Amino acid sequence: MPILDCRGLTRAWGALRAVDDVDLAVEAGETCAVIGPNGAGKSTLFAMIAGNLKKTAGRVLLDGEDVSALPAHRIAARGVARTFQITAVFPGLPAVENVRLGLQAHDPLRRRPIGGGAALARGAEEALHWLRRVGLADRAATPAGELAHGDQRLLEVAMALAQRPRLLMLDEPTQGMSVEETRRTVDLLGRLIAEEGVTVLLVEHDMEVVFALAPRVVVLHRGRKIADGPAAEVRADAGVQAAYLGGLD
Amino acid sequence: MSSTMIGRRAALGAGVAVLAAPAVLRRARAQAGPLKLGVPTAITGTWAALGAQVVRTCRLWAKTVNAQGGLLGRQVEFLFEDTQGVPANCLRKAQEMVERDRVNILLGLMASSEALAVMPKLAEWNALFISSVNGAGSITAEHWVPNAVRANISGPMGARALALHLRDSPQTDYFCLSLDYAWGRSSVETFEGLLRGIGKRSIGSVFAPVGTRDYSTYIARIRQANPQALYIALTGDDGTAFLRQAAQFRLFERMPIVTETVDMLFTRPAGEAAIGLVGGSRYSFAYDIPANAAFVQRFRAEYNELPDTYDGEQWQALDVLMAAARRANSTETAALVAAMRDLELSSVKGPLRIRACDGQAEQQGFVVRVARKEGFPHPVPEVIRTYPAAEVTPACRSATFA
Amino acid sequence: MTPAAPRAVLAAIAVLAALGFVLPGYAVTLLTEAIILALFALSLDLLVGHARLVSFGHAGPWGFGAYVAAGLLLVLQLPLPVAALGAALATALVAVPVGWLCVRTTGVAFAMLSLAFAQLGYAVVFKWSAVTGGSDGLPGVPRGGGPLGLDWLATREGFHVLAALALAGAYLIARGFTVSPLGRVAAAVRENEARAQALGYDPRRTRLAVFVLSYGLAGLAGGLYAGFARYVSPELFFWTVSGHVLVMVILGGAGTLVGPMIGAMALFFLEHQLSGLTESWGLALGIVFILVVIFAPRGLMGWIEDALRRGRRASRADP
Amino acid sequence: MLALRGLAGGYRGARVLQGVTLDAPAGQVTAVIGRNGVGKTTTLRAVMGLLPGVEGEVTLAGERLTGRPPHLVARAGIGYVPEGRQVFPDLTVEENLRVGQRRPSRQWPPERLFALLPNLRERLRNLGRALSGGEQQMLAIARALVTDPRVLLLDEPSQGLAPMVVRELAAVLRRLAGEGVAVLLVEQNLRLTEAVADRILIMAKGQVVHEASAAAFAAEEEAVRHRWLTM
Amino acid sequence: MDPVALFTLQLLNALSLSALLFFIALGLTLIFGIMRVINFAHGAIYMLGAYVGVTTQTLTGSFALSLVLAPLAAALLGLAFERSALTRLYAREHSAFLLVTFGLALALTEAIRLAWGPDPRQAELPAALAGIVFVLDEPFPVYRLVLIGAGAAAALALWLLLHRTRLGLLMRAASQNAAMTAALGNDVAAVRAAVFALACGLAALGGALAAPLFTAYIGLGTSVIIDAFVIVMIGGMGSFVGTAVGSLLVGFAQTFGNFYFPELALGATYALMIAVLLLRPGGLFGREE
Repeated sequence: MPILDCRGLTRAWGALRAVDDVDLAVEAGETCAVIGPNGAGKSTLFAMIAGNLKKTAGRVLLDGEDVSALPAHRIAARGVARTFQITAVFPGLPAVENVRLGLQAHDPLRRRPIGGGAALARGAEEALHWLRRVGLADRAATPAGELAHGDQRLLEVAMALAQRPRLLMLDEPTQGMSVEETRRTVDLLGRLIAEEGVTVLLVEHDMEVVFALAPRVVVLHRGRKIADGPAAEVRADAGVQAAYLGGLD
Repeated sequence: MSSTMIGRRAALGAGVAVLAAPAVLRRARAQAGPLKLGVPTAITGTWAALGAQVVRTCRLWAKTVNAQGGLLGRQVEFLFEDTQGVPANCLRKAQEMVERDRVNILLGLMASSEALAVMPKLAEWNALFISSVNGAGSITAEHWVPNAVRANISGPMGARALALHLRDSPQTDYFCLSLDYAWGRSSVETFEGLLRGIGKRSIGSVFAPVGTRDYSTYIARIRQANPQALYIALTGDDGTAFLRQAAQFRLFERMPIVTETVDMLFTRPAGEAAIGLVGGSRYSFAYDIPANAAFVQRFRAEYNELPDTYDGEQWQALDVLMAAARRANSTETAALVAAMRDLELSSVKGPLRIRACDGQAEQQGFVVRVARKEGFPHPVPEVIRTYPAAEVTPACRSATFA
Repeated sequence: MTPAAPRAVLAAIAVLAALGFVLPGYAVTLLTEAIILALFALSLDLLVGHARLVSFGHAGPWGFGAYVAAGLLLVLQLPLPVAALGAALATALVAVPVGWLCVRTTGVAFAMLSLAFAQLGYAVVFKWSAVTGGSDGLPGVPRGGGPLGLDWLATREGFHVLAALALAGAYLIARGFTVSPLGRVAAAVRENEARAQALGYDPRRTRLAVFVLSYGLAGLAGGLYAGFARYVSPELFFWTVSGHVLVMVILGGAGTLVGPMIGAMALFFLEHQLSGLTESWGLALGIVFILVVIFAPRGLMGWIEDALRRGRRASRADP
Repeated sequence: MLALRGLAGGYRGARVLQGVTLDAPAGQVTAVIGRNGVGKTTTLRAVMGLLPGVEGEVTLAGERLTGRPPHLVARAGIGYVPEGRQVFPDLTVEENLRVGQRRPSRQWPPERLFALLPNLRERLRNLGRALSGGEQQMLAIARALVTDPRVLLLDEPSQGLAPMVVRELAAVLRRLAGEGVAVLLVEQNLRLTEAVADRILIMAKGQVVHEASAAAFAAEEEAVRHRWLTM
Repeated sequence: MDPVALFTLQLLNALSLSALLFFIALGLTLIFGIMRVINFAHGAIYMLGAYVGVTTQTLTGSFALSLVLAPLAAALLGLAFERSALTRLYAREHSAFLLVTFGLALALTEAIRLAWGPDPRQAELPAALAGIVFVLDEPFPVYRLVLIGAGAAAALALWLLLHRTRLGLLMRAASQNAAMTAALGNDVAAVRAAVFALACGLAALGGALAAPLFTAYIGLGTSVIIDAFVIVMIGGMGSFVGTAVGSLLVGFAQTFGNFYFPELALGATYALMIAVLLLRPGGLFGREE
């Protein structure tokens, strides 16, 4: 059974169908990338899966269970972690606290209104471990909003991994990074994915990143799925090339 | 650790400085000898205009008394504090006067709620409160305390005088309008009871929420009820707004309007709209009593203005204090309270007597009508009826006339 | 987080409590009232500072708590501490449905919803005169010390100490909450609601938790106030009270817990002293507000922090 | 016409521009390409004065613009077509056009404007929000043109547009350059860029890293793509 | 009274109250629309308008002149305050704005008390406006019809300003996208100042128009500002049409509510606001923020 199974997902704004009848299944342990030019509907698809956006039609199954109607936090609680296209951290909180909040989501004491000091200390220890893994250990006390852009994106990855997700959704993880940063991030992500054995759904513009991380590629174009298959095949697909670069012909 | 130290030292230093500095300053003043009278009153806020009357009359009284050698030989000094008419502020300021400035006589409290907040504390403070403004019946009934005296006429007493006057009028069907708060409700209730007592009736009443400024919907309601006369219990800005709007709707041409109390504070801004208004009167410069003529003359010489309701009431309250102090030959609280029992004197409203049983000053009731008069730039009240104290004072510890 | 360690704050409150035995009586009363207001402002800071929900109806729980305590003291003759705690609990209980409706929104809509509920409370208290005394309020609320030799609490010094204890307790609770697991989630929701949701936290329920705690503490403050003033009236619910306490929080520095307490005391004493010195104290106070906003953007607390930092730097430079 | 020298700056915590230097001559289309997040949009915002605390220098025909507030940059003769078009959704097309027009346009009176962008004529009374993406893009361009700019900045105008519309857009940009306007185009769409640009600049890591004429670019496209655009 | 006459009368009463409320709510919503902030001092400005109006009339005997000078004075004050204080705060959090306008409200109220004293001030209406007309045989004050006319005229004038003038165009543009408005060569700071001055002028005009009914007194501002908040929230912050509709709703709710359900009137408008905000957090005609 696939971990994620989307059936006929559709989102319309008036006459515009931002996502149009998309089927998408992701098997456990797989890394699957969704690509497509700007406006293809990638982010809309992501938002629907994560529960941030109402579906006009279609269903989302997680481990076979229908989660279409659940709010985002309930879907997250079922093991879906994500990063955002526009960096989303807790800017006023220290980096380590950002990650710790990711861990806390699964702590039985997470709703204690007072005390919980031991759990917090435990969490902070483990959060440091995750920061170390993304190379931000020395910035642990820095407010997340004051980290460099690239570091904020890594921090997001650490937060998401700390949730110990069944499914990790990465929305353009290298967006806005320099070439050098991108290369390092790709290496890091590849290593983390392999070591954690996590299932990944990836949206990315940067083909280098896509081909480095994802054996399987799905192409969206104007809301519709136009290709789905092994990366090399998709890369060679003429229709994909045309759609992706936009055409004058 | 250093932050702990700083925190502690800073808190201690700041606390002591803030609390002590003005206190030291005033303590120095307090021991200099003059008799201090505490007036926590509304200098700002909704009741500011009334507070201003209280303050100016106290100043005039102090000036007059001190020129004559003071009270029992001591110079008189008023301490004014702004309460904004808020009970909490009043309580705090009064307590401060009592404890810091060694004041044992409080006057000039504005809202009845302020008086009700302060009265339970009087015994603990060993202080005396002489009401000059507060009209709520309960002050001399269920909430009365022995250290309180009401020199002014109460709401029910004013209503009683008015009812006695109306007994002889041709109108039988009344409609009542008031703001929806305690004074207004109790006035209407009293008035309706009094109407029944004189064989007339109330055919309806309405209470506008506090803060109402547009009375047109109530005027429509009154017109719909079509009474023969209208009774209102509104003062200050509310009264002014209503009178102006009633005049704009020509309500006076339909029915006479009577009011619980007439004071110039609301009839003067109403201008021509107030002409013909008949009502009870707590005090008016127009009372034809020698003591009043002298007061009015002194007041006009000082302020070039006519004394209004709370000028006269405040003056009378201060006269009560003077008489009690002379009778007791002391300004100590216990002596004053004892001297207040059955104290008799005459002031700007004529003779009065403080009942021992509930501290209410028995006094005459007046009914006035607003009219245009030679020599005044705006319509002013004229006295049309005077009733002896026995007819307008309710039974002891009672707010109603059974 | 605030730079002032909890120990420093507790020490300062202890000093305030001790002042109750040193200062002249009226000054103790003044200080007691300031302490109650500090508690009131502290409770609002949980919403305004910690959850960034600017409430414009905090007079609601304050008034409600005061009336509940007045009722418990008048009718059931309960001891003072019990009545105050009862007020806190009752207010927290009522805050559940009210908050459930209010926290569906944030920003201006939240401010206006909280205002509307407070004004509704005002209307109810005003109209239901059979129970609440209407516009006259309820005078003569007894300050029952109760059994177990707690009579001392009814005295001026005793009540002062009780208020200081309540403030210390409320501060510990508020501070404990802000560093607790749930409190940290509330901070996360404040910082980035979508991100918090993506981690699996329910923003609305989290906000509701802060709301209920804040209202409960405000109810405690109101309950103490009823015992302090021995008088409750509908004005306690009026929107100007909400505006006033909001000013205390912002003036002191929202989000620091300590700042609003300082802000409340500073504003209270400033008003009190100014109104004793000049009739036009409102003018002076208004101008002070304007200047503070422009020149001390983080409130008094920010100003104090800067001063402390300068002081520390100076002492380090001067061995 | 427009010259940027060592432009550097960014947002809180992220120094996006690392010293951008480029020229946009009059009568030419200068295209800047590069991946998301390399600082293309930020460069345009910096020129417009919408980015506080920018270092470096922006000059227009020798006149220094750096540090001026946005409205004075615009008045100096810079027209701005932002990312996502940002038409005023609750203003009609006609009103959208009037926002930038402090006086009637001399270079682009209505006849000329609608000759260039005929679709807008029928839509004059429609609200901005009611337009299609392509129409919104044309409106955003028209809105900038009626301020009589000497320089036109365009931020990813092809985004989300159908190929037909992109073709129209290309024609419009060519004509504008023909009128003597200096066009500075920021794009990801290579087809559009190659079709209209006189010169192509590639940005990476907040800097211009490569510059070529359109012809030269076409010749080396594969290599450039591979190195800088990775497709 | 004939029920038809009564209803007509109440209709006119509601309209005249709505008109008065409209003036103050309109300014609040304009300020919110372009600056995203609530002006707490708006009630005090309204009160200032009443005082300046009455004094102008007392000194010059001209009611018309009072309707010119009151808004003018308030607009100048608003302009000075915007330029000197508010302009430093646009980049800051909203709470700063709240506190600073709260401060202005406090200071202005006190300044008015110092300048005019605590007694209420009034002036008589000119004879032409003091008369009555008969509506279905019932007397109705001409002045209330004038108010309805003034409210309608203000709505029309503002609509024309917003839709037929360059300033109005820029106001609408800036409220939708201030950065883009600036990037098209418009001085948004100047537009903000103009809006603030205009809003203050409108409130003061409302105050000057209200003075013949209510007189000018300390506390006039406090009593009206909350009604104005309610209107703006119900209508939708920043929405011109919403403000007009909100004014009518509150005016009618108060006039008819106080008539038919006087016992519930005190809480009615708040209940109305709660209902609207729960169903549509952005108000009836607003967009959710």
